[in-house]
Amino acid sequence: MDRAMQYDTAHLIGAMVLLFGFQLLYQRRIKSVLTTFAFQAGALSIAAAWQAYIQNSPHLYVTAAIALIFKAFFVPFALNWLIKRLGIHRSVETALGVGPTMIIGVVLVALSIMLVLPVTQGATALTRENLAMAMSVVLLGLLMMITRHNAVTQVVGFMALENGLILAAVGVKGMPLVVEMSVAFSVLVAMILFGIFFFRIRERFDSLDLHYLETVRGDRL
Amino acid sequence: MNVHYLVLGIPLIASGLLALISSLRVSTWVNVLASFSCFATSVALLFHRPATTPWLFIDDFNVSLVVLTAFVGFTTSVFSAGYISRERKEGHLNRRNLRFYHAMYQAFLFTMLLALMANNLGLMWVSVEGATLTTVLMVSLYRTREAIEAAWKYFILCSVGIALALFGTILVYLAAQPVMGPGEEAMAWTFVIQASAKFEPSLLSLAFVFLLVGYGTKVGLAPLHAWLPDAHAEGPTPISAVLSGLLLNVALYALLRFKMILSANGSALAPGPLMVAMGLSSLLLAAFMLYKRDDIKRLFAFSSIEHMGIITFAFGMGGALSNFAGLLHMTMHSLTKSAIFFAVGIITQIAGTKNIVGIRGLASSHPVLGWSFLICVLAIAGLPPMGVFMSEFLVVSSTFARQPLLALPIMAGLLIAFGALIWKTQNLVFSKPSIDAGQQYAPWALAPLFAHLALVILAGVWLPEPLVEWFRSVAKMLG
Amino acid sequence: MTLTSILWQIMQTLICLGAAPLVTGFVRFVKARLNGRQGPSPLQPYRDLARLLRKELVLAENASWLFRITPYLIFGFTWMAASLVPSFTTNLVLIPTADMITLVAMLGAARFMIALAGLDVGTSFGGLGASREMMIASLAEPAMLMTVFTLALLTGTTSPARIVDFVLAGGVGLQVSMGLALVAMILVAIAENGRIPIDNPATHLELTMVHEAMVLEYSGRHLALIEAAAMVRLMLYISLISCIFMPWGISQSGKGLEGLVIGLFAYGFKVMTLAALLGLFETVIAKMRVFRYADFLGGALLLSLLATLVLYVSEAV
Amino acid sequence: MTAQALLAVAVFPFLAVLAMLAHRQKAAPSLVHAGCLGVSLVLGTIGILSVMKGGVDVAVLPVGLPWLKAHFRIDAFSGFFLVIVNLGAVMASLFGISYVRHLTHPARVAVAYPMFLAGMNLALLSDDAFSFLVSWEFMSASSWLLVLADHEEEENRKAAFTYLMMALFGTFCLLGAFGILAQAGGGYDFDALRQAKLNGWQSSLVVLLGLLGAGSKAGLVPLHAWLPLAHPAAPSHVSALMSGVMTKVALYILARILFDFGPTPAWWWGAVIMATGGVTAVVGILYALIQTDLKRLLAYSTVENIGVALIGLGVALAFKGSGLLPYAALALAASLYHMLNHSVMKGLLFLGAGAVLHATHERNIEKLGGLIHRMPITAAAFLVGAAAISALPPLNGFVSEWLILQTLFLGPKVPNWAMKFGSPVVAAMLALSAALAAAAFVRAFGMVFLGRARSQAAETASEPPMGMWAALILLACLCALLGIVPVSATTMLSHIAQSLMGIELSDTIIEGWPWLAPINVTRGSYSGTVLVASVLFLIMVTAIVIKGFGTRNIRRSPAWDCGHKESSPAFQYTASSFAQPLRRVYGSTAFRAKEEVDMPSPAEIRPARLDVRIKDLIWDGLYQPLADGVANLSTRLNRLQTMTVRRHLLMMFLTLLIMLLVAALRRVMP
Repeated sequence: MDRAMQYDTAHLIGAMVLLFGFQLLYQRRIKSVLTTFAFQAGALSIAAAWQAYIQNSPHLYVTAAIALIFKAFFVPFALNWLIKRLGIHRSVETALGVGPTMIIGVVLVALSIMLVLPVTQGATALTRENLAMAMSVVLLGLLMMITRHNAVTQVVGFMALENGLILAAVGVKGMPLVVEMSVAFSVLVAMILFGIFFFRIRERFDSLDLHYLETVRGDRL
Repeated sequence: MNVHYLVLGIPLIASGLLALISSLRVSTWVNVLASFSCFATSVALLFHRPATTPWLFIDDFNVSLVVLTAFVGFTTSVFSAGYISRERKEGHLNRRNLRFYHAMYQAFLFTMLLALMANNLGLMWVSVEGATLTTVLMVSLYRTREAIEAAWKYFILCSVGIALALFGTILVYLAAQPVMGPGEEAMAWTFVIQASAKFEPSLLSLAFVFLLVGYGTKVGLAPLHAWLPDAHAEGPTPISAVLSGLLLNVALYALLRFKMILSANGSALAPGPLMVAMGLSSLLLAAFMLYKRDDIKRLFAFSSIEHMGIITFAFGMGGALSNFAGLLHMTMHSLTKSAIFFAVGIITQIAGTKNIVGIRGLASSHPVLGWSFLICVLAIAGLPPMGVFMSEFLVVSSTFARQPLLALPIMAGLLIAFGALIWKTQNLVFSKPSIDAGQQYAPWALAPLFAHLALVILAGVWLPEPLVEWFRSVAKMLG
Repeated sequence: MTLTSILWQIMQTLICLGAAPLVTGFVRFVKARLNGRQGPSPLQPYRDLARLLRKELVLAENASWLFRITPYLIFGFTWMAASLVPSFTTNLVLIPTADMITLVAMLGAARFMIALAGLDVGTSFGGLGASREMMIASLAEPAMLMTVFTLALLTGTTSPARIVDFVLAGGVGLQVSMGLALVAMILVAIAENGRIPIDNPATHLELTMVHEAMVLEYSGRHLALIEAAAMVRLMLYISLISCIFMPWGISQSGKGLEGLVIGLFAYGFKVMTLAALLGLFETVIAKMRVFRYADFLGGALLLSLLATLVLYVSEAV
Repeated sequence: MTAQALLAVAVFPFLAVLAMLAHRQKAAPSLVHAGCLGVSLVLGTIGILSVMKGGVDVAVLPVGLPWLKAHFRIDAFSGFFLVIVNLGAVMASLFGISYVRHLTHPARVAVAYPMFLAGMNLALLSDDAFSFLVSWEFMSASSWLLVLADHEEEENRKAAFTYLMMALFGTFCLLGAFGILAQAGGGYDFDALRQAKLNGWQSSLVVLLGLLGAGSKAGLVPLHAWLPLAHPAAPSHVSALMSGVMTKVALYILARILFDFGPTPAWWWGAVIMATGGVTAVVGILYALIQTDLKRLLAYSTVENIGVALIGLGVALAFKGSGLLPYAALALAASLYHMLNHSVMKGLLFLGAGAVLHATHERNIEKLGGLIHRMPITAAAFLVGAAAISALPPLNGFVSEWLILQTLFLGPKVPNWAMKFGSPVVAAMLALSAALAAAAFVRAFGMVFLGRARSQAAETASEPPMGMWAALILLACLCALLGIVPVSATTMLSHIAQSLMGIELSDTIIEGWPWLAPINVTRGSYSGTVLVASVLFLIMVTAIVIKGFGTRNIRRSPAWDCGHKESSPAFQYTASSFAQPLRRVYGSTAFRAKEEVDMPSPAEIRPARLDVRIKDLIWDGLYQPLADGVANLSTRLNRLQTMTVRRHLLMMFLTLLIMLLVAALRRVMP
């Protein structure tokens, strides 16, 4: 099959990742957030695998495998377990309403496209569009982290962000260390989960602060 | 075999070893010895440079930083020996903690040295992340709620920062790959810098933005600095010393590597203004924050932010003088600030409090400690004949000459910060003593402090020729 | 420096001391007559001084050495200053010793000392006098110096003798600023000599007194010296005004003996006229409240400043 | 010459170390001061020699900025200031030898004192921006420690803090000035700065920064805030140096910037500086008038004299700017002469205050009095100083103010209205400040030394040890000498004028011994020598006549005081009642002075009260708002530190977005 075909497929998969990234923003129940994320991870692993195939660089298969096993299966399960274990609310608590979040998301995508547009010389269409999508996924992940109180949703947001990174990484030909990076990130995520569990962070990342604000934080006078 | 493998190997092995040793005295000794031998070997790098590989390399820029890191690592290990043993005695730490602590200490050194020597940008990123993880673990060492909270804040903010930095790195590769073809070379700094003139400028600009925010978080530039004061305050003081003294430098170093690529490329977005803006915001914010500090470690954490601001500003201004000043300031700051944290460690231990208001008249109760602490603070505040003055002299004067309007905020920031530091220190060192002179500390505990102070004063008066040469060549590269 | 200049200098020195009591006496005489009183003879001051000199000296218990040397210093400074003002000739050997700034400063030195003497014994009257004296001086001195400034701009010199030469050479003509300067200087002179409306030399035991309050504790020869100094100071101002604003007849170097004689007569005439005018002025005007001095002397200061500025307008410089 | 000077300076650190090591020995501080005396003598001689010889001598040390090295140099100008500094240092050290022993913490003083001297000397010697600022800061830091000598007192710490802040502000301003000059001249050494070619606004900026930088050290209104705080806090012989000498170092660098570096600034800067000087003089002395703390009073009088010297510099600049070099040289010489005189007088006065403090432990003049009986020598010396600083002939203060007045009289020769109108006004200010100075010092001397003792301490006071009054006597003699034979000093000044204005002064200022005449003798002349001689002669004659004429017998009796019987010394005129008329005249505007009389009705038995409220407008209007502003802002910003992690992430996100937008927009609109 010819290169154009390959590229289009790659874009298609990338677009899927982005799509799931959007979906994450308007989920109202944590369960569905997790499933959506699982799908995104899956899409990512497909993307990685496809790139591995068209760049015939086998090590990307490892990345794909990590994405599939660790993200698409282990993490959602772990989070589900956490939810049960810590009795976290089943519904997503938003700092910013879903509607506005979506709008901002669209704006972010527009911004990232606008940023990538001038990239012309040398860079193939592949990199351009791939990049646009990856960056959008990253920004959306960040957006999710700051518009959601809930610990679990924030973990998800962080991983979505990371998915964007991996997407970008696999998208460009012969990027070294992709595997190591995805491993490193898995470690990070694992630590976060560990932290959530260990420190009993029930509802939110920032809940730790709240009752300390008056006492410790920044030793205000 | 090459020296730098040795420099990297020693801490790596040591950390593995220390994870196994459970006796406090032994592990302390091992820690000190390992750090010392690491420093000793690193000195060899000054005289002969190992060959550059796509993975590791030594050049004018990182050689001085590597030696500095190894040196401060060593002195801090000496200091921590005394500090930790006292903490153990007072039962703040148990045996398991300490084992973990020492292992992590060496691991931390390793990751930083690796980050400095890394030629491959990805490797550099990985090791910076490694440094983050190890320090997170050490900050949470005391297991108090504050400590854990601080560690958590630190961890979350820095992992996001790290992620952004990685994206930036990928973008750089993205820019490099069409020109240099796929493969490791397209990620090795030494090769990239040569080809970067032909890179896609807009990609580089984009990359730099992500890198600035990403690594900037680690450097502690306002408004990305939130993690820094808490991490400094809640961790054990030796860690605060290395955090301020070394980790911030490493992160800044990473950033500067990319700045070089940009300035070599020319047509990409000029990194200067962005860095100047970040630097100024950090300087001014920190300067004002200093006034509200009651916790002595937080006070100096913010002063670190302030100085990182100055350094970033200097590099942002660019030009031979400013860059030179920036490099000098990096060195001087890490020496001075770690010395300050040594003193602070002892002070908090003998005073039994971190609250500045509770500590008075140190010069009367503990003259040696008090005066050396005062001198350290004066040094960091930029009074001659200490090294920081030299760099501030160059920064401010050259800024006045080129951008008088930019000089005003710098001047204001420095003045305000100076005011806060002096006011608080003056009351701490002078006035009627609040600590009873009976509270003793090991006399040799001040040795590392004196070593740093001697270097700082020496540098303020006279700089060795080769160092000057390196700095100038680097300054040229920084554009 | 020639023999004559030395001779004239000595003569001038003697005259400004010897004639001073007469002038004071004359002023009092005129005032008495204008008040319709008989009044003492103009020679009375001589008798007073002689009497004081003969009297024994009564010193307050805690009077210090400063209190005792002050009269001599005051007298010396005032006398010296007076003998440096060209009265009948400008051909005086010591003329270059002091210009007008120095003259003002010498009187200032005398005032400084007497104010200290007023404080020395530690009585409330002494302090009162001293503080008021310094307040008056703080306005009078600048005013005086500003008039000097005016003259310096106009004549290009601050030395009275040179000013005389310049004026006699007709270099000035009739100047508005000269007039202003004259008024200012007269006001200053009144204040400096403690005349009405600033101070009343003839009173004691009034809370309005200034000069007398400072010298309350003095007696005998000390008082004599101080009184004499005051008389000499009056003489000085009169001859200063006369030599600057009406220098007619003053003999300059090179003029012969007859010039000198003319100078002497002219001088005598001028002094008597001014003294009479002073007497007249003092009878028609009333004493001021203490805190109106500021307005009075402030007026003098402004006048003198105005005088300088007017010079530019009239393009004299 | 420079090398020797550097060697001599190098002794100071050793003395400091010595003091540090021997801080337990009782004798150490005195020995250190003795050592300082010796070294300062050497440096002073070097200064005199280099002034007499003129010419330039350079030395370079391989330290400091690597590519710059440390340059040092002595020319006539710096030599003159070396003389000023070390003259003061010698006297202060002489005084200190016995004074320091009686301080609460001699060791602290003994350590910092030599460093302070070293700093001042190096600042004068250094010939490049870097080493100058190093020594400058060194000077500030060491004097800061000296102000902190008695740091147990809260207000001393406050004073020290204020002082150090002002000092740093000054340093930054100078840094800016040097930076601009160095950019234009291509190097930080002063030679490069001399060659610097600046355009209009640059040179204006340099002058402005120089004025602020040097002014904050010299005590220019409104940057004078630190003097009245720091001088009382420091030990007296140190405040003598800080006030009499250190301020001159500041004027030194100002003069360098104005006349030596870069192109000559525009003439109107001269007018501006002249006006600033006038304001400084008047404001300073007005504040001095109402002080009750003796050393605060002296500090404010320093402000006044700095203003006077600054007037001279301003006029000189105006003349030079409009090409009237002889006049410029004259003005400069006058200003320099005033600096020299002021350092002597102020040294004398502060040391005198030190002697009083040592005898009574009392700085408040309301609690002193009658000391002239118990400390005659101190009183005599202080009297000389007071008379000199009130510009009374035949003392030195008068000569320099006379010269400055003469130059002001020449001011209208500048073909420009600002000067034509400005110089009379400034002359009026100068005259006013001189007259007020007389009032202030009559008050000071009268309250401290005259009258009856107002406190136990004042009654039991006694003359200080010989070491102290020796210094006082020497300085008093110097005051007289510099006033009576000014000509010999002015010959010295002519070399300096030569080195800065390129024109010899000797033919313009000296009309043959002993006549001192600016321009020529017909412009007005002065001779202290003749004056003193003839006044003494007249006094002698008078004395003889009286001896022959009157009775000799003296009767001691209680003070008459118009028959009032005053039992308690509390009935005496107090300092504040002395100041009252002047306060009424000037105070209402100058410091919003308000008097409230509470007179009880005849039936009541409560005492009547008179409350006087005085505002320090400059502090309330400038420094307090600054401090409050910083406090407020830091409180607001502190909220940033107490946000939740999510908010911090938000900050990161926003930063990223803003930067991305910048990057994007840069594309859209290049």
